Amino acid sequence: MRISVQEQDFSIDKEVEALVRGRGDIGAVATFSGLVRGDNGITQMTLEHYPGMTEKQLEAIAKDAMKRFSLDDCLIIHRYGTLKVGERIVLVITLSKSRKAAFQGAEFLMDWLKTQAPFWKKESNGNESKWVDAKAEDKHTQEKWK
Amino acid sequence: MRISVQEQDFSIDKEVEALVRGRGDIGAVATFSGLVRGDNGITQMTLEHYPGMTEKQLEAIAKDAMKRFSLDDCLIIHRYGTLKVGERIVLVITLSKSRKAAFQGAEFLMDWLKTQAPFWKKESNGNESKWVDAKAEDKHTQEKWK
Amino acid sequence: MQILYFSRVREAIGKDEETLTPPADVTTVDGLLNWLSTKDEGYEQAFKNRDGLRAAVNQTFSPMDAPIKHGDEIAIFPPVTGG
Amino acid sequence: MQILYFSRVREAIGKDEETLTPPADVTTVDGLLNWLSTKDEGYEQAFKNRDGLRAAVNQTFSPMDAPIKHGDEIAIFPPVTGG
Repeated sequence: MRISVQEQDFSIDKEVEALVRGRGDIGAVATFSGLVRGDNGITQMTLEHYPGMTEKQLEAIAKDAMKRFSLDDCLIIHRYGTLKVGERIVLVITLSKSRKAAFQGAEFLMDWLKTQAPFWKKESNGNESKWVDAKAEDKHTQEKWK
Repeated sequence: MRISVQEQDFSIDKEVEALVRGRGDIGAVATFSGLVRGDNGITQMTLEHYPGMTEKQLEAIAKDAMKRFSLDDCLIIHRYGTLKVGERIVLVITLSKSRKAAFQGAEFLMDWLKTQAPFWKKESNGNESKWVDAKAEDKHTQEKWK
Repeated sequence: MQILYFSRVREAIGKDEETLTPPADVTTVDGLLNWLSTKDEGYEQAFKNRDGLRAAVNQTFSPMDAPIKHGDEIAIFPPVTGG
Repeated sequence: MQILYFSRVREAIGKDEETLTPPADVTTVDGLLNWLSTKDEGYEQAFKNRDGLRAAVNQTFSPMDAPIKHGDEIAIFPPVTGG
Protein backbone atom coordinates (compact mmCIF):
# COMPACT_ATOMS: atom_id res chain seq x y z
CA MET A 1 0.00 0.00 0.00
CA ARG A 2 1.46 3.32 -1.04
CA ILE A 3 0.05 6.80 -0.51
CA SER A 4 1.60 9.95 -1.84
CA VAL A 5 0.55 13.61 -1.84
CA GLN A 6 2.94 15.35 -4.16
CA GLU A 7 3.42 18.22 -6.59
CA GLN A 8 5.31 16.32 -9.30
CA ASP A 9 3.88 14.06 -12.01
CA PHE A 10 4.04 10.26 -11.87
CA SER A 11 4.73 7.29 -14.15
CA ILE A 12 1.99 4.64 -14.26
CA ASP A 13 4.49 2.03 -15.52
CA LYS A 14 6.94 2.66 -12.69
CA GLU A 15 4.27 2.57 -10.01
CA VAL A 16 2.72 -0.64 -11.40
CA GLU A 17 6.14 -2.26 -11.70
CA ALA A 18 7.05 -1.38 -8.10
CA LEU A 19 3.80 -2.92 -6.85
CA VAL A 20 4.02 -6.11 -8.94
CA ARG A 21 7.78 -6.72 -8.62
CA GLY A 22 8.77 -10.01 -7.08
CA ARG A 23 5.28 -11.46 -6.83
CA GLY A 24 3.61 -13.96 -9.15
CA ASP A 25 0.14 -14.01 -7.61
CA ILE A 26 -1.30 -10.96 -9.36
CA GLY A 27 -3.61 -11.50 -12.35
CA ALA A 28 -5.24 -8.09 -12.57
CA VAL A 29 -3.97 -4.51 -12.39
CA ALA A 30 -6.49 -1.69 -12.78
CA THR A 31 -5.43 1.95 -12.89
CA PHE A 32 -7.32 5.21 -13.07
CA SER A 33 -5.88 8.64 -13.82
CA GLY A 34 -7.86 11.84 -13.49
CA LEU A 35 -6.82 14.68 -15.81
CA VAL A 36 -7.47 18.43 -15.89
CA ARG A 37 -10.19 18.99 -18.50
CA GLY A 38 -10.28 22.19 -20.53
CA ASP A 39 -14.04 22.82 -20.39
CA ASN A 40 -15.33 26.38 -20.88
CA GLY A 41 -11.97 27.89 -21.66
CA ILE A 42 -10.26 26.53 -18.56
CA THR A 43 -6.49 26.55 -19.00
CA GLN A 44 -5.30 25.42 -15.59
CA MET A 45 -6.34 24.33 -12.13
CA THR A 46 -4.86 24.86 -8.69
CA LEU A 47 -5.32 22.24 -6.02
CA GLU A 48 -5.16 23.17 -2.35
CA HIS A 49 -5.13 20.49 0.34
CA TYR A 50 -4.95 20.02 4.09
CA PRO A 51 -1.47 18.65 4.83
CA GLY A 52 -1.54 16.02 7.54
CA MET A 53 -5.23 15.28 7.22
CA THR A 54 -4.91 14.45 3.50
CA GLU A 55 -2.38 11.68 4.12
CA LYS A 56 -4.50 10.30 6.98
CA GLN A 57 -7.59 10.22 4.80
CA LEU A 58 -5.88 8.62 1.79
CA GLU A 59 -4.40 5.98 4.09
CA ALA A 60 -7.82 5.24 5.59
CA ILE A 61 -9.52 5.05 2.17
CA ALA A 62 -6.80 2.73 0.82
CA LYS A 63 -7.03 0.45 3.86
CA ASP A 64 -10.78 0.28 3.52
CA ALA A 65 -10.51 -0.65 -0.18
CA MET A 66 -7.92 -3.37 0.57
CA LYS A 67 -10.31 -4.99 3.03
CA ARG A 68 -13.59 -4.58 1.15
CA PHE A 69 -12.32 -6.03 -2.12
CA SER A 70 -9.58 -8.33 -0.76
CA LEU A 71 -7.05 -6.45 -2.87
CA ASP A 72 -3.46 -7.67 -2.93
CA ASP A 73 -2.16 -4.12 -2.99
CA CYS A 74 -3.15 -0.59 -3.92
CA LEU A 75 -1.76 2.88 -4.46
CA ILE A 76 -3.06 6.44 -4.38
CA ILE A 77 -1.07 9.41 -5.67
CA HIS A 78 -2.83 12.77 -5.45
CA ARG A 79 -1.13 15.91 -6.74
CA TYR A 80 -1.53 19.48 -5.52
CA GLY A 81 -0.37 22.84 -6.85
CA THR A 82 -1.05 24.28 -10.29
CA LEU A 83 -1.75 21.90 -13.18
CA LYS A 84 -2.42 22.69 -16.84
CA VAL A 85 -5.15 21.19 -19.01
CA GLY A 86 -4.25 17.58 -19.85
CA GLU A 87 -2.05 17.16 -16.77
CA ARG A 88 -2.74 14.31 -14.37
CA ILE A 89 -4.30 15.10 -10.98
CA VAL A 90 -4.67 11.69 -9.40
CA LEU A 91 -3.64 8.06 -9.90
CA VAL A 92 -5.10 4.99 -8.27
CA ILE A 93 -3.84 1.45 -8.86
CA THR A 94 -5.34 -1.78 -7.57
CA LEU A 95 -3.82 -5.28 -7.67
CA SER A 96 -5.86 -8.42 -7.38
CA LYS A 97 -6.13 -12.02 -8.49
CA SER A 98 -9.40 -11.25 -10.27
CA ARG A 99 -10.33 -8.44 -12.62
CA LYS A 100 -13.67 -7.76 -10.95
CA ALA A 101 -12.08 -6.93 -7.59
CA ALA A 102 -9.40 -4.78 -9.25
CA PHE A 103 -12.01 -2.74 -11.15
CA GLN A 104 -14.32 -2.38 -8.16
CA GLY A 105 -11.47 -1.40 -5.85
CA ALA A 106 -10.27 1.31 -8.23
CA GLU A 107 -13.78 2.68 -8.73
CA PHE A 108 -14.35 2.70 -4.97
CA LEU A 109 -11.07 4.56 -4.37
CA MET A 110 -12.01 7.25 -6.90
CA ASP A 111 -15.57 7.62 -5.58
CA TRP A 112 -14.27 8.02 -2.03
CA LEU A 113 -11.47 10.40 -2.96
CA LYS A 114 -14.09 12.75 -4.43
CA THR A 115 -15.86 13.20 -1.10
CA GLN A 116 -13.40 12.07 1.59
CA ALA A 117 -10.07 13.64 0.66
CA PRO A 118 -9.51 17.27 1.76
CA PHE A 119 -8.63 18.82 -1.62
CA TRP A 120 -10.15 21.91 -3.19
CA LYS A 121 -9.87 22.79 -6.87
CA LYS A 122 -9.77 26.26 -8.31
CA GLU A 123 -10.14 26.56 -12.07
CA SER A 124 -8.70 29.41 -14.10
CA ASN A 125 -9.28 30.51 -17.70
CA GLY A 126 -6.23 32.76 -17.67
CA ASN A 127 -8.16 35.88 -16.63
CA GLU A 128 -10.24 34.86 -13.69
CA SER A 129 -10.33 31.89 -11.37
CA LYS A 130 -13.18 30.18 -9.59
CA TRP A 131 -13.46 27.53 -6.89
CA VAL A 132 -15.08 24.33 -8.15
CA ASP A 133 -18.35 23.45 -6.45
CA ALA A 134 -18.78 19.97 -4.95
CA LYS A 135 -21.17 17.81 -6.96
CA ALA A 136 -24.20 16.30 -5.22
CA GLU A 137 -23.75 13.43 -7.68
CA ASP A 138 -20.36 12.55 -6.16
CA LYS A 139 -21.91 12.34 -2.72
CA HIS A 140 -24.54 9.92 -4.01
CA THR A 141 -21.98 7.84 -5.87
CA GLN A 142 -19.93 7.48 -2.73
CA GLU A 143 -22.95 6.52 -0.67
CA LYS A 144 -23.78 3.55 -2.88
CA TRP A 145 -20.75 1.73 -1.38
CA LYS A 146 -22.12 1.97 2.16
CA MET B 1 -8.94 3.67 -31.44
CA ARG B 2 -5.93 1.39 -31.55
CA ILE B 3 -5.79 -2.40 -31.74
CA SER B 4 -2.63 -4.43 -31.62
CA VAL B 5 -1.90 -8.16 -31.52
CA GLN B 6 1.78 -8.47 -30.76
CA GLU B 7 4.50 -10.57 -29.16
CA GLN B 8 6.37 -7.74 -27.44
CA ASP B 9 5.56 -6.04 -24.14
CA PHE B 10 4.02 -2.57 -23.93
CA SER B 11 4.32 0.65 -21.90
CA ILE B 12 1.11 1.89 -20.27
CA ASP B 13 2.53 5.43 -20.01
CA LYS B 14 3.43 5.59 -23.70
CA GLU B 15 0.06 4.25 -24.83
CA VAL B 16 -1.87 6.63 -22.55
CA GLU B 17 0.26 9.55 -23.68
CA ALA B 18 -0.31 8.77 -27.36
CA LEU B 19 -4.08 8.63 -26.81
CA VAL B 20 -4.31 11.82 -24.72
CA ARG B 21 -1.76 13.94 -26.66
CA GLY B 22 -3.10 17.17 -28.12
CA ARG B 23 -6.55 16.96 -26.58
CA GLY B 24 -7.87 18.73 -23.48
CA ASP B 25 -11.31 17.13 -23.25
CA ILE B 26 -10.32 13.97 -21.37
CA GLY B 27 -11.00 13.82 -17.63
CA ALA B 28 -10.72 10.08 -17.05
CA VAL B 29 -8.29 7.38 -18.18
CA ALA B 30 -8.89 3.82 -17.01
CA THR B 31 -6.46 1.01 -17.79
CA PHE B 32 -6.47 -2.69 -17.12
CA SER B 33 -3.54 -5.09 -17.48
CA GLY B 34 -3.88 -8.85 -17.22
CA LEU B 35 -0.80 -10.71 -15.95
CA VAL B 36 0.33 -14.34 -15.99
CA ARG B 37 -0.38 -15.72 -12.51
CA GLY B 38 1.84 -18.42 -11.02
CA ASP B 39 -0.89 -20.57 -9.47
CA ASN B 40 -0.17 -24.27 -8.83
CA GLY B 41 3.48 -24.11 -9.85
CA ILE B 42 2.82 -22.49 -13.21
CA THR B 43 5.97 -20.88 -14.56
CA GLN B 44 4.86 -19.74 -18.00
CA MET B 45 2.00 -19.58 -20.44
CA THR B 46 1.81 -19.81 -24.21
CA LEU B 47 -0.91 -17.94 -26.08
CA GLU B 48 -2.05 -19.10 -29.48
CA HIS B 49 -4.41 -17.00 -31.59
CA TYR B 50 -6.20 -16.91 -34.92
CA PRO B 51 -4.38 -14.30 -37.04
CA GLY B 52 -6.80 -12.28 -39.12
CA MET B 53 -9.85 -13.12 -37.07
CA THR B 54 -8.25 -11.83 -33.86
CA GLU B 55 -7.73 -8.34 -35.27
CA LYS B 56 -11.29 -8.30 -36.66
CA GLN B 57 -12.73 -9.30 -33.30
CA LEU B 58 -10.69 -6.81 -31.27
CA GLU B 59 -11.71 -4.05 -33.69
CA ALA B 60 -15.39 -5.01 -33.37
CA ILE B 61 -15.22 -5.18 -29.55
CA ALA B 62 -13.47 -1.79 -29.35
CA LYS B 63 -16.01 -0.15 -31.69
CA ASP B 64 -18.85 -1.57 -29.64
CA ALA B 65 -17.35 -0.21 -26.40
CA MET B 66 -16.82 3.25 -27.95
CA LYS B 67 -20.51 3.43 -28.86
CA ARG B 68 -22.03 1.88 -25.75
CA PHE B 69 -20.15 4.08 -23.28
CA SER B 70 -19.61 7.16 -25.49
CA LEU B 71 -15.87 6.77 -24.97
CA ASP B 72 -13.56 9.40 -26.43
CA ASP B 73 -11.01 6.76 -27.37
CA CYS B 74 -9.86 3.28 -26.47
CA LEU B 75 -7.06 0.80 -27.02
CA ILE B 76 -6.59 -2.97 -26.87
CA ILE B 77 -3.19 -4.65 -26.95
CA HIS B 78 -3.22 -8.43 -26.72
CA ARG B 79 0.01 -10.39 -26.69
CA TYR B 80 0.65 -13.92 -27.97
CA GLY B 81 3.59 -16.31 -27.67
CA THR B 82 5.25 -17.49 -24.48
CA LEU B 83 5.02 -15.32 -21.37
CA LYS B 84 6.52 -15.92 -17.92
CA VAL B 85 4.74 -15.48 -14.60
CA GLY B 86 4.30 -11.76 -13.88
CA GLU B 87 4.44 -10.78 -17.56
CA ARG B 88 1.59 -8.80 -19.05
CA ILE B 89 -0.86 -10.53 -21.42
CA VAL B 90 -3.32 -7.80 -22.26
CA LEU B 91 -3.83 -4.06 -21.90
CA VAL B 92 -7.02 -2.09 -22.34
CA ILE B 93 -7.27 1.69 -22.02
CA THR B 94 -10.39 3.83 -22.11
CA LEU B 95 -10.66 7.62 -22.34
CA SER B 96 -13.72 9.55 -21.32
CA LYS B 97 -14.96 12.78 -19.84
CA SER B 98 -16.37 10.91 -16.85
CA ARG B 99 -14.83 8.24 -14.65
CA LYS B 100 -17.92 6.02 -14.69
CA ALA B 101 -17.86 5.59 -18.48
CA ALA B 102 -14.09 4.98 -18.46
CA PHE B 103 -14.40 2.24 -15.81
CA GLN B 104 -17.41 0.61 -17.44
CA GLY B 105 -15.82 0.69 -20.88
CA ALA B 106 -12.64 -0.98 -19.61
CA GLU B 107 -14.59 -3.64 -17.72
CA PHE B 108 -16.73 -4.32 -20.78
CA LEU B 109 -13.66 -4.67 -23.01
CA MET B 110 -12.10 -7.21 -20.64
CA ASP B 111 -15.32 -9.19 -20.23
CA TRP B 112 -15.77 -9.41 -23.99
CA LEU B 113 -12.15 -10.26 -24.70
CA LYS B 114 -12.51 -13.30 -22.45
CA THR B 115 -15.23 -14.83 -24.63
CA GLN B 116 -15.02 -13.07 -28.01
CA ALA B 117 -11.33 -12.97 -28.87
CA PRO B 118 -9.86 -16.12 -30.47
CA PHE B 119 -6.99 -16.76 -28.07
CA TRP B 120 -6.11 -19.99 -26.31
CA LYS B 121 -3.84 -20.26 -23.28
CA LYS B 122 -1.61 -23.18 -22.44
CA GLU B 123 -0.05 -23.20 -18.98
CA SER B 124 3.21 -24.91 -18.16
CA ASN B 125 4.86 -25.76 -14.84
CA GLY B 126 8.20 -26.49 -16.52
CA ASN B 127 7.55 -30.23 -16.89
CA GLU B 128 4.14 -30.52 -18.40
CA SER B 129 1.74 -28.14 -20.09
CA LYS B 130 -2.03 -28.01 -20.16
CA TRP B 131 -4.62 -26.03 -22.11
CA VAL B 132 -6.65 -23.70 -19.92
CA ASP B 133 -10.37 -24.48 -19.82
CA ALA B 134 -12.85 -21.71 -20.59
CA LYS B 135 -14.73 -20.54 -17.49
CA ALA B 136 -18.54 -20.66 -17.49
CA GLU B 137 -18.29 -17.61 -15.22
CA ASP B 138 -16.69 -15.56 -18.04
CA LYS B 139 -19.57 -16.42 -20.35
CA HIS B 140 -22.08 -15.20 -17.74
CA THR B 141 -20.10 -12.04 -17.05
CA GLN B 142 -20.09 -11.21 -20.74
CA GLU B 143 -23.81 -11.85 -21.06
CA LYS B 144 -24.69 -9.28 -18.42
CA TRP B 145 -23.78 -6.54 -20.94
CA LYS B 146 -26.38 -7.71 -23.48
CA MET C 1 -6.88 26.18 19.82
CA GLN C 2 -5.47 26.13 16.31
CA ILE C 3 -7.92 27.09 13.58
CA LEU C 4 -7.24 26.43 9.89
CA TYR C 5 -9.14 27.77 6.90
CA PHE C 6 -9.11 26.38 3.37
CA SER C 7 -10.30 27.37 -0.09
CA ARG C 8 -13.12 29.96 -0.21
CA VAL C 9 -13.11 30.29 3.59
CA ARG C 10 -9.39 31.02 3.65
CA GLU C 11 -9.83 33.68 0.98
CA ALA C 12 -12.86 35.25 2.69
CA ILE C 13 -11.09 35.50 6.05
CA GLY C 14 -7.76 36.45 4.52
CA LYS C 15 -5.63 34.04 6.53
CA ASP C 16 -4.97 30.33 6.47
CA GLU C 17 -4.36 29.71 10.14
CA GLU C 18 -4.59 31.31 13.56
CA THR C 19 -4.31 30.33 17.21
CA LEU C 20 -7.17 31.52 19.42
CA THR C 21 -8.46 30.95 22.92
CA PRO C 22 -12.26 31.15 22.81
CA PRO C 23 -14.27 31.71 26.02
CA ALA C 24 -15.21 28.64 28.05
CA ASP C 25 -18.83 28.62 26.77
CA VAL C 26 -17.61 27.87 23.22
CA THR C 27 -17.84 24.06 23.23
CA THR C 28 -18.76 23.11 19.63
CA VAL C 29 -17.63 23.98 16.09
CA ASP C 30 -20.88 25.91 15.60
CA GLY C 31 -20.23 27.78 18.84
CA LEU C 32 -16.75 28.70 17.63
CA LEU C 33 -18.11 30.05 14.34
CA ASN C 34 -20.79 32.07 16.22
CA TRP C 35 -18.19 33.54 18.57
CA LEU C 36 -15.86 34.47 15.68
CA SER C 37 -18.78 36.03 13.74
CA THR C 38 -19.51 38.42 16.62
CA LYS C 39 -15.86 39.51 16.71
CA ASP C 40 -15.44 40.68 13.15
CA GLU C 41 -17.49 41.27 9.99
CA GLY C 42 -14.99 39.26 7.88
CA TYR C 43 -15.79 36.12 9.90
CA GLU C 44 -19.49 36.91 9.82
CA GLN C 45 -19.44 37.04 6.00
CA ALA C 46 -17.29 33.90 5.71
CA PHE C 47 -19.47 31.86 8.07
CA LYS C 48 -22.87 33.24 7.00
CA ASN C 49 -23.93 30.26 4.90
CA ARG C 50 -23.36 27.32 7.26
CA ASP C 51 -24.78 24.81 4.73
CA GLY C 52 -21.77 25.53 2.55
CA LEU C 53 -19.29 24.82 5.35
CA ARG C 54 -17.66 21.64 6.56
CA ALA C 55 -15.37 21.06 9.52
CA ALA C 56 -12.64 18.77 10.73
CA VAL C 57 -11.68 18.40 14.39
CA ASN C 58 -8.16 17.04 14.87
CA GLN C 59 -8.01 16.10 11.18
CA THR C 60 -11.24 14.09 11.22
CA PHE C 61 -14.37 15.25 9.36
CA SER C 62 -16.83 16.28 12.08
CA PRO C 63 -20.39 17.61 12.23
CA MET C 64 -20.97 21.26 13.15
CA ASP C 65 -22.19 20.26 16.61
CA ALA C 66 -19.02 18.26 17.35
CA PRO C 67 -17.47 19.11 20.74
CA ILE C 68 -14.21 21.06 20.73
CA LYS C 69 -11.77 21.73 23.54
CA HIS C 70 -8.55 23.54 24.33
CA GLY C 71 -5.65 22.18 22.24
CA ASP C 72 -7.80 20.91 19.39
CA GLU C 73 -7.00 21.57 15.72
CA ILE C 74 -10.16 22.85 14.03
CA ALA C 75 -10.42 23.29 10.25
CA ILE C 76 -13.23 25.09 8.41
CA PHE C 77 -13.71 24.70 4.66
CA PRO C 78 -16.26 24.21 1.85
CA PRO C 79 -17.19 20.67 0.69
CA VAL C 80 -14.12 18.97 -0.77
CA THR C 81 -13.56 18.67 -4.54
CA GLY C 82 -10.57 16.36 -4.94
CA GLY C 83 -10.05 13.22 -7.01
CA MET D 1 -12.30 -25.11 -48.58
CA GLN D 2 -9.61 -24.05 -46.13
CA ILE D 3 -9.86 -25.60 -42.68
CA LEU D 4 -7.93 -24.31 -39.65
CA TYR D 5 -7.45 -25.98 -36.29
CA PHE D 6 -6.41 -24.32 -33.04
CA SER D 7 -5.34 -25.32 -29.54
CA ARG D 8 -6.38 -28.84 -28.43
CA VAL D 9 -7.99 -29.54 -31.80
CA ARG D 10 -4.81 -28.66 -33.68
CA GLU D 11 -2.79 -30.94 -31.38
CA ALA D 12 -5.28 -33.81 -31.66
CA ILE D 13 -5.31 -33.66 -35.46
CA GLY D 14 -1.62 -32.95 -35.73
CA LYS D 15 -1.88 -30.11 -38.23
CA ASP D 16 -2.90 -26.48 -38.09
CA GLU D 17 -4.38 -26.09 -41.55
CA GLU D 18 -5.46 -28.01 -44.65
CA THR D 19 -7.33 -27.42 -47.90
CA LEU D 20 -10.06 -29.95 -48.66
CA THR D 21 -12.93 -30.38 -51.07
CA PRO D 22 -15.75 -32.17 -49.23
CA PRO D 23 -18.55 -33.85 -51.20
CA ALA D 24 -21.55 -31.76 -52.23
CA ASP D 25 -23.80 -33.09 -49.45
CA VAL D 26 -21.54 -31.51 -46.79
CA THR D 27 -23.33 -28.18 -46.29
CA THR D 28 -22.80 -27.29 -42.60
CA VAL D 29 -19.94 -27.21 -40.09
CA ASP D 30 -21.42 -30.25 -38.37
CA GLY D 31 -21.61 -32.03 -41.71
CA LEU D 32 -17.95 -31.25 -42.33
CA LEU D 33 -16.94 -32.69 -38.96
CA ASN D 34 -19.04 -35.81 -39.60
CA TRP D 35 -17.46 -36.32 -43.01
CA LEU D 36 -13.92 -35.86 -41.63
CA SER D 37 -14.66 -38.26 -38.74
CA THR D 38 -15.52 -41.06 -41.22
CA LYS D 39 -12.24 -40.50 -43.05
CA ASP D 40 -9.77 -41.00 -40.24
CA GLU D 41 -9.69 -42.00 -36.58
CA GLY D 42 -7.63 -38.92 -35.68
CA TYR D 43 -10.49 -36.64 -36.74
CA GLU D 44 -13.02 -38.91 -35.04
CA GLN D 45 -11.18 -38.56 -31.73
CA ALA D 46 -10.70 -34.80 -32.13
CA PHE D 47 -14.37 -34.16 -32.99
CA LYS D 48 -15.94 -36.71 -30.61
CA ASN D 49 -17.06 -34.23 -27.97
CA ARG D 50 -18.93 -31.61 -30.00
CA ASP D 51 -19.94 -29.66 -26.86
CA GLY D 52 -16.29 -28.80 -26.40
CA LEU D 53 -15.92 -27.43 -29.92
CA ARG D 54 -16.56 -24.01 -31.42
CA ALA D 55 -16.38 -22.87 -35.03
CA ALA D 56 -15.77 -19.79 -37.11
CA VAL D 57 -16.86 -19.47 -40.74
CA ASN D 58 -14.91 -16.82 -42.64
CA GLN D 59 -13.49 -15.48 -39.36
CA THR D 60 -16.89 -15.05 -37.69
CA PHE D 61 -18.00 -17.21 -34.73
CA SER D 62 -20.73 -19.47 -36.11
CA PRO D 63 -22.99 -22.19 -34.74
CA MET D 64 -22.34 -25.80 -35.67
CA ASP D 65 -25.30 -25.83 -38.07
CA ALA D 66 -24.00 -22.78 -39.96
CA PRO D 67 -23.99 -23.29 -43.75
CA ILE D 68 -20.59 -23.65 -45.46
CA LYS D 69 -19.71 -23.55 -49.14
CA HIS D 70 -16.77 -23.92 -51.50
CA GLY D 71 -14.14 -21.24 -50.86
CA ASP D 72 -15.06 -20.66 -47.20
CA GLU D 73 -12.47 -20.49 -44.40
CA ILE D 74 -13.61 -22.79 -41.58
CA ALA D 75 -11.90 -22.86 -38.18
CA ILE D 76 -12.49 -25.47 -35.47
CA PHE D 77 -11.32 -24.89 -31.89
CA PRO D 78 -12.20 -25.21 -28.19
CA PRO D 79 -13.92 -22.31 -26.36
CA VAL D 80 -11.56 -19.31 -26.32
CA THR D 81 -9.53 -18.37 -23.22
CA GLY D 82 -8.01 -14.98 -24.01
CA GLY D 83 -7.99 -11.73 -22.07
